[in-house]
Amino acid sequence: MEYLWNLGQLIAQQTVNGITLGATYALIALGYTMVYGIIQLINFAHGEVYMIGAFVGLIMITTYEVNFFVALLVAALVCAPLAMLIERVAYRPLRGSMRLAPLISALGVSIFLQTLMTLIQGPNPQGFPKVITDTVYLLGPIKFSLVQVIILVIAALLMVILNLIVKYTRTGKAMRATSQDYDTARLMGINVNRTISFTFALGAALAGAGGVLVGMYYGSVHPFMGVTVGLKCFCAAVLGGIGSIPGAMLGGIFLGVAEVLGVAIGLGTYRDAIAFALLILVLLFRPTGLLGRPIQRKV
Amino acid sequence: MSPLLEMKNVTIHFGGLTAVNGVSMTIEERQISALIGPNGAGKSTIFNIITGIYAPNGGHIYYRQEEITGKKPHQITGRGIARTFQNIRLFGELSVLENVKIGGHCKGRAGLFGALTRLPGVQKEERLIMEKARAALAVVDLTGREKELARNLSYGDQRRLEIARALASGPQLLLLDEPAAGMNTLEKQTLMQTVQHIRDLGITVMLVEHDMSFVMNLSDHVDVLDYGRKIASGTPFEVQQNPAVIEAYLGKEPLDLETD
Amino acid sequence: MEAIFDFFSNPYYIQILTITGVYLIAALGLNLITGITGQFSFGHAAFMSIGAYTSSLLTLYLHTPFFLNLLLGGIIAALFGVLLGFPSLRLTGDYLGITTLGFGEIVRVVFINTKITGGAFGLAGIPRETNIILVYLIVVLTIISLYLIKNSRFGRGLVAIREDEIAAEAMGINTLFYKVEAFAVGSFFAGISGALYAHLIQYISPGDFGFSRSFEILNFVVIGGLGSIPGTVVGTAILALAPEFLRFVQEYRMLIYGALMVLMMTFRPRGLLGGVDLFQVWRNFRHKGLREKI
Amino acid sequence: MKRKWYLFLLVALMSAALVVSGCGSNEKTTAGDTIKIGFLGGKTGNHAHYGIETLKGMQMAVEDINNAGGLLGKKVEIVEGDHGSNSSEAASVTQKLITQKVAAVIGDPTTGITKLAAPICQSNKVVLMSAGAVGTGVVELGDYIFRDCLLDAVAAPVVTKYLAEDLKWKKVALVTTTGLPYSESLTSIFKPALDKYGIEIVTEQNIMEKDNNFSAQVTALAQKQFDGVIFTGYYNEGALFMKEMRKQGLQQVMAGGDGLLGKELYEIGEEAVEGSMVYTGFAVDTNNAVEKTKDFIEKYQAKNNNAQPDMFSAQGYDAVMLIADAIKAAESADPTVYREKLVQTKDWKGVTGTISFDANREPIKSPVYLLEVKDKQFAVKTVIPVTD
Repeated sequence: MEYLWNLGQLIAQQTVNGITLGATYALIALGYTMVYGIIQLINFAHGEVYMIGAFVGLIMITTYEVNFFVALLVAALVCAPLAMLIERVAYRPLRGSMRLAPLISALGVSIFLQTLMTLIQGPNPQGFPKVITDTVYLLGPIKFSLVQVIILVIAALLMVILNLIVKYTRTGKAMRATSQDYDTARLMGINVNRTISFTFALGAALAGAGGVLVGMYYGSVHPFMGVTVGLKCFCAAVLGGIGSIPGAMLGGIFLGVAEVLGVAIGLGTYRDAIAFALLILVLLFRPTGLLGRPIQRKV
Repeated sequence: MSPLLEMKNVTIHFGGLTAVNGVSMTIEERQISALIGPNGAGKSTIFNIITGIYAPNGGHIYYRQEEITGKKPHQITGRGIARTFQNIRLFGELSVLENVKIGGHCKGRAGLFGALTRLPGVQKEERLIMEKARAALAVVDLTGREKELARNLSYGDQRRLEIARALASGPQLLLLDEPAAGMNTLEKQTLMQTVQHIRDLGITVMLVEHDMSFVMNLSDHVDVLDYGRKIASGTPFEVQQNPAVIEAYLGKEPLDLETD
Repeated sequence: MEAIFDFFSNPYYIQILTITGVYLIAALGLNLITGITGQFSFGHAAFMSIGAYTSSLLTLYLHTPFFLNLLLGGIIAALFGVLLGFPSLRLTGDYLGITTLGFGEIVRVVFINTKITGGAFGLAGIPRETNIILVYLIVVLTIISLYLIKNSRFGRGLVAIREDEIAAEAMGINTLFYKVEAFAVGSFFAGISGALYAHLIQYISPGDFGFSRSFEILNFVVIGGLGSIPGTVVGTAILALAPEFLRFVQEYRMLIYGALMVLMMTFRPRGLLGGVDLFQVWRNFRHKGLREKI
Repeated sequence: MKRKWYLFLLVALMSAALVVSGCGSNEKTTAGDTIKIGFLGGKTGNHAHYGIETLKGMQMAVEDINNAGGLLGKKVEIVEGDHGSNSSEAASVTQKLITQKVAAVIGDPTTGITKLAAPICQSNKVVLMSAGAVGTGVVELGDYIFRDCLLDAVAAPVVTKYLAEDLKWKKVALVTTTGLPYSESLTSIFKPALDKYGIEIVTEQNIMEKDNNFSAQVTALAQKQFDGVIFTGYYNEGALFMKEMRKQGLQQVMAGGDGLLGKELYEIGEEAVEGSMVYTGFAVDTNNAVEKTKDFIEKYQAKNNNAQPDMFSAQGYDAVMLIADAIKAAESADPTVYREKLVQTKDWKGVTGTISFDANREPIKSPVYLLEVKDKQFAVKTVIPVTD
């Protein structure tokens, strides 16, 4: 009996940890899904934007000694124009050419940013100063640290703001229209270029904030941190149904929980494979992800 | 004599919409049959069901008395049913000749092994495909333009190339989805002669077409669809007299009864 | 003349030319899958790793002859291509891409967790069997095979699938089967390339075949020009040698490499030789030359 | 048309680059002028830290040799080969160093790249001295392959004995970074040692490199009773792992190998790693250091803004000196000749302690330094001599 109680407690605790991890995945996955929804591009440089967000947060806190929340805001504000610049230089000239061209260009940007950051900050992981105290709250037998609470609250808040922007602002409506039908949106007088720029900025702001949250939670940042996380978060977006905003949130949290539970049952050594195995399984049975619209074969 | 193609009670749903509802029809050998009806009546869907792109939710399709319901498109083409598409689907980056040679795919058997070894049998087969391709191009009068890229052809030429490509597979039944769309009167005249020529080669033709004068002048037999149901069937003359057909077209798209 | 001799007697140049040839074989295989058949594959390095491990393990434990191992490396990789292809080639475009990427990562993690492959330690002490002549002989054979395939009934089917899958089906092409076959042949070449790599570098570890290597090979093919066989040769030659060319800029090397990728794509979105018919170019050139003579 | 110009420019630039780099490597140096020593390591990429530090140590050694009149009357010169932490490039770079006629290749502290370079050096009969490859199966790759680092097989048992006898540890949790050869091999060395000195492993946990979420593993640890953690991975994960332990209220300290050695351990780990122990073959211990070591530390600090040298720079220094002494003894810079002297090295005194090569050419080094994190610094806890 006690064994079962312990097991239950373990699973519940791990689920909470998984949701925290998943919330950060979701923040990054949103950028992938919005960009894909609008121009069908896998923005492989998105993981690097997240990495730069984390470094901006670090520099703000250590060099300028600002408050954590200010650092979060600054990271988001730096990442947004950076992503717009990337879009302008590396993707816009390739709009309308074959599918793989912008993908290769994205990989180029990715290598460029990693190397740039290595040159500026050195290749080693850097410590992220502790800005939040290690307070632990107990909810029954389950522990929540203050950091976890902050991450969950900020992630939830950001997602609500995103939803409001997409649903109720003019630009948000333009985004949805463009993702439904690019050409019609243009004919309807929507400034497609501006809408796409805005989408990149929005996704990047979330990723930048995500970078700072992750840096704070785990206490370290390094120039190659965006690679695996980026791939996993893209997986999360596909898992949830790419192009779907609730899908990215669901996919991120699903992936976070699955990973942490997978490690808990002793699959730790297969951790990086869990995300992909899940993804392949889901795609084989639901080819457009959990919340994706089914594709009708057009003849 | 038994019909070449027989559909029995075929039904298909897309989500909540029943696009084709209990349609039965027969296609007789060496005839030109037409399938007409207002927009959205389900004509192209029937083509897609016959050629295996959609699997029907109910009903059966027989080709030469053999059931072909739910077979894969390539299997159906292999049995001798070829088609063209309403929105032209040529292999745009390839030349005219290459397009038609791909049409002749069914006429060969060589696979990967054949490609790598080029045994005499394979070379013979390649010559056969080339012959078929040239013959098909001759039928639609595209001889001499083999090297042009398909996407560079004019609209009318692209439609004719699609017919040639379908012919190269050596079909007994040829499905033409709106072959005259976007053509001018002169081109339509030539097309009519081409279709008749194809029929004279012993190939059964089934076509979907909006141009009524084209249909009525060319067809031996007409079936009429409305809202996914078959509402009439018969010779062009019989169909034109059918009150249900007139009603279906009234207020939507006036039936052009002029038969010059 | 002496310069050429010097060049070929310098083991460093031989080494980088050989490794370029090894990558070229894998890239040509990928060109068949992605360039000619139009199917995304972001996990090509995984097939290289399967070939590399197969051949190395056979050599180290069963001591079977090298040529047999090389061939088996290709065949086992092809079998895995079929195994992955049948379920996943029903997916299209980016979905197929991400699935193959996932497959690649799974293969890597499995190799890390397998005892006989040496896990993350990798396999060392693989005898050196690969040499430049063998590699370029296989490169030539691969190019000939690709040309034979491209100009055959089978190859026309593959191109048709790339151009319009539904129309290809309507032409009587069994698209799934053809795609799986293309995948198998592409993976076969990747497997051969991996086996050659293992017997050249003499040490392999799962990390050598991660997704970054897969994308590196994809780079070669796309920047060279999708579907173009000379394009793949040129793309691989330029990009595989670029890090060596760029050695003089020291730590700015990868910075420039990344920027070059973006530049090449923006100036030639179809790749260096994409959509260029070399025979046509040659004919035009000769034609012009003749006219000038007259 | 305009676009094509850019393309030509690009190609032209690249070919120019080829010519430039080609010329550089092709210049014919008469073997009489200098003795060249090759540096193989990453100055860029993931493992750049190791490479840069090793190179600094090597440069100091070369400077010392040249200031003392050179070697066999010739100047010593370092030829740099940066492989960008990329394995397939490492093979070409090694090959390049050999074509430049180096007397020895010194470098890469990572085991993987050492294993990759080994067969190339072996078949060309050039000595490869790795300044840090501690993994298994390195020197077995050929009789020209050497290393000058403290082997875990030597150190871990000595440290385990200390944990059991002096610190009275009875039960430990063992944490391994799977996928990291260093960590897996260290775990396999610790296991029999723990067994030998009667310490029980109550739980084994696996983590991944570059991972930063260890809540699952730590939650599993929290269910057990133990005296300390044996952590066989690198400092980044070690620091984060300890942080997670403190977050979940666990107060034990960890002990591990020199993979944990780096200022990042306490920079990232902060209070969580206070009291954690790390063993190493080199430490800046100015109180007990011999003259030679003190001298090295001072010179390093003078050159590097008072920063302290680490294991890699010290091993890089010793690697060059070991080779130089063998060349001196053999009176020849030909690897096939001086190798004979190198093999016979016994009780050689370097800045990292005493080095002897055993019958299998494996280095036996003494002493082992056990460091402890104290007030965000590594402090020497004890120095354990290796008696064997």
